[in-house]
Amino acid sequence: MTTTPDHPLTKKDFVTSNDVRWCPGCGDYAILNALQRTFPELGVPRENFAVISGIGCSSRFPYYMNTYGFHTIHGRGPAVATGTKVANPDLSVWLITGDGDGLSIGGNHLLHILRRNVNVNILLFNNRIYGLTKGQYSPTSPVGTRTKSTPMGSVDNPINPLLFALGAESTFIARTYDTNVKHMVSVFKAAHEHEGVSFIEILQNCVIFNDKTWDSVYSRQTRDDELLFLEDGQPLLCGKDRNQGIRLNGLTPEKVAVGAGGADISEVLVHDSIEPSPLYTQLLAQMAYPELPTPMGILRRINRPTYETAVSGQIEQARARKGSGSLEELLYTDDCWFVSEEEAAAGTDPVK
Amino acid sequence: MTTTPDHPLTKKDFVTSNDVRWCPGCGDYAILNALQRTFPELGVPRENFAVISGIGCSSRFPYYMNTYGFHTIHGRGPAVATGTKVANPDLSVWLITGDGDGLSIGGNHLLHILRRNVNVNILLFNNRIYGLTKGQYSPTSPVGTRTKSTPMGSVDNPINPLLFALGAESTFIARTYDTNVKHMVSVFKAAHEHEGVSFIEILQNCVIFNDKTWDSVYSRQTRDDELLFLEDGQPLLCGKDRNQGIRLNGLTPEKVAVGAGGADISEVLVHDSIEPSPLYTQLLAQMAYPELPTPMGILRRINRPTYETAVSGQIEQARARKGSGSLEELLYTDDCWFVSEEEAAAGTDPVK
Amino acid sequence: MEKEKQSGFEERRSVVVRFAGDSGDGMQTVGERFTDSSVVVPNAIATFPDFPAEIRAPAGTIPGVSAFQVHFGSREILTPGDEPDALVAMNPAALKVHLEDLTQGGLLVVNSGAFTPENLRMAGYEENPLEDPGLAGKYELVPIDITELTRETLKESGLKTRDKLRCKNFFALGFSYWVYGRPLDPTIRFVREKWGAELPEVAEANVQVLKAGYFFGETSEIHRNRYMVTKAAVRPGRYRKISGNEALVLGLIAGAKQVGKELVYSGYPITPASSILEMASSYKHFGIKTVQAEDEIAAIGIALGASFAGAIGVTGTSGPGMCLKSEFLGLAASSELPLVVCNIQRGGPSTGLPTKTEQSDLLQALFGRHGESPLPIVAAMSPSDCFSAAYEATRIALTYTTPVILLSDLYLANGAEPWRLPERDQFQGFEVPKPNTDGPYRPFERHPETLARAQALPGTPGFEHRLGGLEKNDAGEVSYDRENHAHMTRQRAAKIAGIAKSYAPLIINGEPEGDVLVLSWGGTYGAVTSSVRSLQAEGFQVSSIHLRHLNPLPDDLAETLRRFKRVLVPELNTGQLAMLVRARYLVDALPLNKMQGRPFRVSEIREAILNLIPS
Amino acid sequence: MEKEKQSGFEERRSVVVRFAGDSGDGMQTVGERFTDSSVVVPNAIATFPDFPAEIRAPAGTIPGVSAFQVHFGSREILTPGDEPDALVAMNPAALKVHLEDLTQGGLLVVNSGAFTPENLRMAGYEENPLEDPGLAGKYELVPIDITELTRETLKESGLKTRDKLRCKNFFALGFSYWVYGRPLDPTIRFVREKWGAELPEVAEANVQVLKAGYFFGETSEIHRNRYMVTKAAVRPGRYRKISGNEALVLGLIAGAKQVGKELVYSGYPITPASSILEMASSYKHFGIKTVQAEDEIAAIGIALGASFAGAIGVTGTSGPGMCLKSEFLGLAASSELPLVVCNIQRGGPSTGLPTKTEQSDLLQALFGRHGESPLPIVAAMSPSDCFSAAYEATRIALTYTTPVILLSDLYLANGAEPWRLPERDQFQGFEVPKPNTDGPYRPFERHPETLARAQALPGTPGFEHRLGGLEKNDAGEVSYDRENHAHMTRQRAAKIAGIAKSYAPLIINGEPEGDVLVLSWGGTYGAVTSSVRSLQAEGFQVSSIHLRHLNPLPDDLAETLRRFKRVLVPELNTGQLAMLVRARYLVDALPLNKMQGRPFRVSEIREAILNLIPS
Ligand SMILES: Cc1ncc(C[n+]2csc(CCOP(=O)(O)OP(=O)(O)O)c2C)c(N)n1
Ligand SMILES: Cc1ncc(C[n+]2csc(CCOP(=O)(O)OP(=O)(O)O)c2C)c(N)n1
Ligand code: SF4
Ligand code: SF4
Ligand SMILES: [Mg+2]
Ligand SMILES: [Mg+2]
Repeated sequence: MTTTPDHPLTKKDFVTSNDVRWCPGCGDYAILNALQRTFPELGVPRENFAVISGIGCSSRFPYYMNTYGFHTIHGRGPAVATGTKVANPDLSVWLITGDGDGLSIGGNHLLHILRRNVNVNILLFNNRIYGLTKGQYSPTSPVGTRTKSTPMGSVDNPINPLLFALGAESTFIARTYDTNVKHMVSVFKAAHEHEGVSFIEILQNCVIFNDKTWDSVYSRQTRDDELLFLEDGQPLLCGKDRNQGIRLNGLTPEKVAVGAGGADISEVLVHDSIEPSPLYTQLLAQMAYPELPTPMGILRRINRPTYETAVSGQIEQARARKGSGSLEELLYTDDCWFVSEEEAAAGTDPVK
Repeated sequence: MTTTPDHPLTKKDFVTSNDVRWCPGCGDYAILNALQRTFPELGVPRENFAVISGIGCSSRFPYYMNTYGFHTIHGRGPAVATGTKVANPDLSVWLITGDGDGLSIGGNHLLHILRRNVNVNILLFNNRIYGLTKGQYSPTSPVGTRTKSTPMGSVDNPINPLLFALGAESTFIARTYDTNVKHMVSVFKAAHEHEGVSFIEILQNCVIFNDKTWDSVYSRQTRDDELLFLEDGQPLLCGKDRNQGIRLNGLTPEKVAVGAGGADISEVLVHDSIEPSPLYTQLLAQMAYPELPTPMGILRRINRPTYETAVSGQIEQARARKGSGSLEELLYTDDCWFVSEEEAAAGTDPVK
Repeated sequence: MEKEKQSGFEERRSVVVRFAGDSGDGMQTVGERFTDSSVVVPNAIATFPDFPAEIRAPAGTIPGVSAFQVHFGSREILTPGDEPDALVAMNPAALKVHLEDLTQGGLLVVNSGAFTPENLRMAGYEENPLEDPGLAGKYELVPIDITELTRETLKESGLKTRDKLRCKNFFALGFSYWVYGRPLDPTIRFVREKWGAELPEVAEANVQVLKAGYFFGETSEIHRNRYMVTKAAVRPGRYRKISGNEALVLGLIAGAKQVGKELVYSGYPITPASSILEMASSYKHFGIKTVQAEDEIAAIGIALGASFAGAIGVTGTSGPGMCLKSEFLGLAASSELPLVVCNIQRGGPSTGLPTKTEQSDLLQALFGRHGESPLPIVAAMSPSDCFSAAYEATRIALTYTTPVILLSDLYLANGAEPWRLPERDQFQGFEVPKPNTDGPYRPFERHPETLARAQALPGTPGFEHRLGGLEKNDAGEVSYDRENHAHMTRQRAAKIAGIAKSYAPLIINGEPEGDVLVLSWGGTYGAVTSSVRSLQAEGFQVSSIHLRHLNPLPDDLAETLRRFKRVLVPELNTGQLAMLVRARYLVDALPLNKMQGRPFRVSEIREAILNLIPS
Repeated sequence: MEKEKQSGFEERRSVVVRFAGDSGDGMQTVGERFTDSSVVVPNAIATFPDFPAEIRAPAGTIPGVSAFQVHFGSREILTPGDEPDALVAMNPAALKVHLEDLTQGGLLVVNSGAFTPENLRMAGYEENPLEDPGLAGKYELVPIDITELTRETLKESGLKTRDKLRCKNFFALGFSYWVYGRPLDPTIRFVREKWGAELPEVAEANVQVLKAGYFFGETSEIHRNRYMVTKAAVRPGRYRKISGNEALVLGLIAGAKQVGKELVYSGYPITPASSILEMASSYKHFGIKTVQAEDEIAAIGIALGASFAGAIGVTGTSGPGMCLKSEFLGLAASSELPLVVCNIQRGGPSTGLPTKTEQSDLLQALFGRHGESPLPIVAAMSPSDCFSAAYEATRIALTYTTPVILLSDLYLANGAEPWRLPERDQFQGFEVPKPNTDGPYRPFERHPETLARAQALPGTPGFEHRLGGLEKNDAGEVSYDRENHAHMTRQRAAKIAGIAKSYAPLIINGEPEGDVLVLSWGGTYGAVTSSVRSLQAEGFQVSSIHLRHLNPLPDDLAETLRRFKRVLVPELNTGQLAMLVRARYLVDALPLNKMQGRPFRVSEIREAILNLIPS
């Protein structure tokens, strides 16, 4: 064993000796940095974290977090995370996945961990490409994406991760992006505080196979107009001078100029992430470039009992009723019968 | 080969010799009846149907439809249906699945066939139970459902199939139920007409393991108040005297009395299934017993290119550019070189 | 079989009775009751239910037939029996399906009241078989209008006719009790306890009809022969009737409790493994956590996650599900975590014969993964033995920090027999390896004898580490080094091979050498042992060995094989163990195979052995 | 190796050159160019790229090293070679990783300009190895400051320094051309065609640097030895350089076109199979439809659906994906549909060594499914042979209406060699069985010789029918009948076993009898054949047989095995084929195994053979 830090935890305590193996310039470095900064601030002892992943560049993550980790198999992280949390609800479980790992091969497990509301924090690194296998299109790649496997462009409609999470009625849905460590840290903390499953889409850049894929929304030039930061109680405003707002036209959101000559601020929708109407989450989740700005932050948090507490709860109830069963009670039940030495002697009279 | 009907097709032409093996009273009989009535009316020759399923009571379906059929493996029907349609787009492909087959083990394939918009008609028989394996709870069973595998009640939040389909941005979403053959037939026809994937949830009764599971909404006593029939251009009304309506309060739907003393009919939402706002579909899909009536019919139909046409289209484009390649062109490319008999002789001078 | 009149009873060593009727006729209940009243005699006993295919087919049809077979005797009973000595057929369909199995001259009780034109048609009978004189000639035919007599018996009762007729099965039961001299009280007690409270009149009706059936035998002239099976020389001890899957669950729990581990069972329903998940769910107060996963992949993933967190994860399924678990088994083998994976085999390939038994997944258990990933394999040999097999699988998983495959089959899972319970102190003790506390934790450092790695559990300060499926070195770091891959491959293989050192010596049924050795595994134990014992009694040089462990094979097997002239390997597959034995020992092991979705008959194995004996 | 001065050249039968540098240094390009200019000589040639693990690691680090090996000669070349005769190392990390393989006294060209303190540190060198006199003593060391000389050469050009330095690799290439007397023109032509249009100055810069490298050799005194490999006695014909996966795709297409079937390829990316999906996608105008599925289960399901609809469905993957396909393989076997499933093997178990080669999935191919579901297995033996293997797999799938497993591996998939193209009329013809048109269609009625069932395609009037995974009878109806299950099990097995009748006779490399027979399969062909030929040349009684078909095994194998005193089975696993041979033929076949993620060296096999030869 290695000695455990007696000082308050710092980022350094979560850095492993393994040298990090992502391509220079990969967005994953910033996400790693953000999570290593988050962990020390959660008041959780280092040994009580479990970082679990599938397979992909993103899924190499656990090797670089100095705590307990499990780099499992492609797409199956949610199952392993569920088992880990069910067996030991005291652990703070973090699941790292990618757009291919989580939404292609792993879509079903993601669906079920979300609907079961297992208290796991899920980070989906969305670079809209298969990085580890050298650049095939992924289920989040826009129609027409040309890759090695789609030389004439992809033809299938991409999955919107947030709409998918809403379809699974996830209790916590958020989005952040790799070039803003501060924002990532705040979202990660909120996810940790949420009692239930937390789904976070992280816009991530793959410099090698899909460079600048998100620049249309978060580059220096575009971010002021294209990013919409969600803050409870604040109107949905964007633009350098926050003079663009989101207003409802019937059941369709529209972007309008606000203030002088434009719409009145009162017409602009005000954000509320606590138990909002699913229609409102749908509205935010579907907002997309180029028509509308891209929401960043926490779309919704819903309060619902978690799966692992319910499972443990039933065990407590059962024990309250029947007492915690011993091996003897298990085996030597009432419908047992004994055969004594005498009876054991064969060939006695027939039963009449 | 057997002779093909020369007369116009009738229901009888789609009945197989196999005697049907469902429990007496199973809702599946009525669905079979409805589909056997639908097929002859679609103007498709009998041999051009392919009925594909996974595993489950519902998935026994293909054996009873006298056309081409494939009873595949549990949860994987969507993959086989996709391959069938891609290979032969002229076939009318129908996929039969259950709440376990489609939403438990098969959730990922269902997600992907929906988002790819493969032109397949999907019938999901929702009896909220695993019938074939004798009654364990399913992903659509309400919380607290007591079954053999959940003696103290299930603890996980069920999947709402329509919300799931919306999360996958399915281009056609509808709901019908086993006790109304006429309604089923009309929905099946609309699905056939839709150029793209069609997702239909069918409320189905399992007399043996989950009897009366839907009576709360469609029994003689409840259906007038609990079923909301969707018709384009018509207001969302229910109740024996159609005096109950659905109105929006902010972004939340509410049920109100309409007319004399109640709300004015103008406040009631009017149904439109053609290219509606996703918020509207979300509104309908989330309506559920006991708070709100259960919508029946077509929630939405969206126009989007189908997967199989796009795939075939690229082949046509490629051929238009390069001509349809022959085996010779494939093998004997320009970077081939020849070694003549003379050159073949070894040991000549080194290259200088 | 010696017959000898004695107080109106003909004595029999053992009797096989099969109750057959429509799924709605309650044949399973009748079988269960008959079993319980035989158990108290006590007789040695074994039973097997024969359900219709998954879905309940229309009443009266062939696919709707359900049966239950009871084999009881005064000597050791190892199987539910081959041909029944008596058949109780409640309707034409039941007769149609099961008559072919009845022994020549066997007792044939039929409910003549059910032989209506409609029922005959559904069973596919041109005319009424009861009117065929041949039948009475071939069997001891006893036609009784049970329907009518039941109605008659209950004419006073206030029950609806439909409910009255529901009691038919108890008339048949009562009559059988008379024929075989069984006590009525256990059944009467059971009925009153079960329905007495909620439905008293139903309870009483059943009791009345039960007695009516018994007295009908006594009073009516219809049938004179009664058969008696004397008490069996069963070993003294504490007994309990148990089915295979039930025993398996208890074995897992016992194994976990032995080392104070929490048990997390995660499964996805599939015939015939579903009842494991169901029974495990009913043991919540023993601290068992169960998860019904979204599929078999998730099920094993959840179990593996639980093991990673410190519990003992277990998952169970049947063939199709095993395919889906194979990738995760590779990860479990590579990350070396404890795990028990139960495969309750059924007829394959693909969906195959979901309600029939087979042993055709052995090679899948050995080789059904990519790469070199050997795993221990344990197999159960009888319903009650599923307990010991499950306990052994758990012992190996936890002692060697490895996934283990536990093989059972539909025949064992659904079969039942009295189980002589082990006493608390009879369980083989074992220990979970502890990580070494001096120096930094090296996750793949190995125990000197067992070569097991010691698992450090999340939540333990100072042992933080990462696991995964990429090749790693002893320190647990990812390594693509050539030599290291060779080293780790050897270590993993050596660890598994070494498990054989912990086995008890092989038990040879018979002499340690001779003409023929019958080598078997799994559910064929009963049939093989019975046939071998019978041949030994007849003086043949035949012995048998039944393998508990299929991988690694026991170290003392090689030696034993050489001591016999011929080796016969009976399997319900096309020769899977036979192939392993041939490859490993270069012994010309002869396969005896059966692919009919049903167990071997003792006679089939006897015959095959005799063919090998030099005469 | 005979050496003999001649016009400044030392003559060599064959030479192995390895180019190693940082992923960014363009070593793959250099290798490809060197290959092409050797191919036109012509020389016999074989190449193998050695990529870094999946993700591109930081420049200058050990995991960042990328290499390309070329083996060319005047005699038959069957492998990319064991130890290189020459190593070109562009930076310290490359030297660190590859020096150990260089033959004693081999030529060692290093870019001394890259040996900066920073680079040395990243490569883990305490001090500069070039300063170690030992190095020059052990090898023919040629340090050149390629960085500086390149900059120098391009000082006039308008390129940015960064882009100038990008040309470094062409300096190394030019120098190598001088050493081995290769022509410059093919490379110059290539460069101008590739970049001439868009980036003329880049193109010219590369040409300049290439020449500079060549002339540097000529003018500088630094190095005098040049090596010459005379033209090879290659067979006359039409040639094309091809990699394994490329050849595999062409073979599939050729097979489909042979019978006018549409090809639907459905895959999910995975190393080293991804390029099959990618290349198939580039052949759209040949009518190939490709689908990138959501996972491997869907991929095989889509392929199977396509076969059901009348196309020939094909899917490809590597080990982890094979696990996921196993349940569907069972359905394909049970419903008897044509299908080709390619497994490009890599190091296991689990995620294992994704970028290293191995042959450890053979037993999975045979037994990796539940139930009795035998399937034909075909294996490729060289990069260009992947064409014939894929064609053969397609032939079997369509002739016998069965799924077929095609085994290749990372080493074959990425390796390349000149391929002597078959002429159009040399393809083995075959036919797809047609359903019988008189009487009702019976889906599982079988062709009298092949036992293949004839598929009726959706869209064909009068042949409507249902398929599925439940056991069925010849008429295609679901059947739980005992005898029928035995019958269908036998039929399925007999059909597969009968495929052996369609094989060409085994080719024995050497005499039909002798001291040692080396039995091999898959990617070991080159190493095995080379070692056996060399021993034969030395007069040893050694022969070898390389298996194209792993299931069913060829009928004429049994006989041949008996004609040799010893049988050696070299495999990159722990003895999988060896086990099959032992079980089937009771022959004491000895395994020779290597688990290092890399192919056998000829020397390793020679040694093992010699150990078996009685002296
Ligand atoms: C069963 C299986 N199938 C396929 C693969 C190959 N594979 C590894 S990662 C990956 C996709 C990675 O994409 P993503 O999840 O987006 O992660 P990224 O590399 O982009 O971070 C694939 C297809 C695998 N390792 N296992
Ligand atoms: C791989 C696999 N896992 C499990 C099963 C067992 N199984 C058959 S059907 C079924 C679920 C059926 O539920 P559903 O899809 O709702 O169909 P229903 O019977 O209710 O119509 C299960 C778990 C199987 N056949 N294959
Ligand atoms: S391939 Fe892309 S995602 Fe993967 S490490 Fe490199 S930059 Fe990052
Ligand atoms: S079990 Fe339920 S779903 Fe299945 S056939 Fe019977 S009634 Fe229908
Ligand atoms: Mg990605
Ligand atoms: Mg269901």
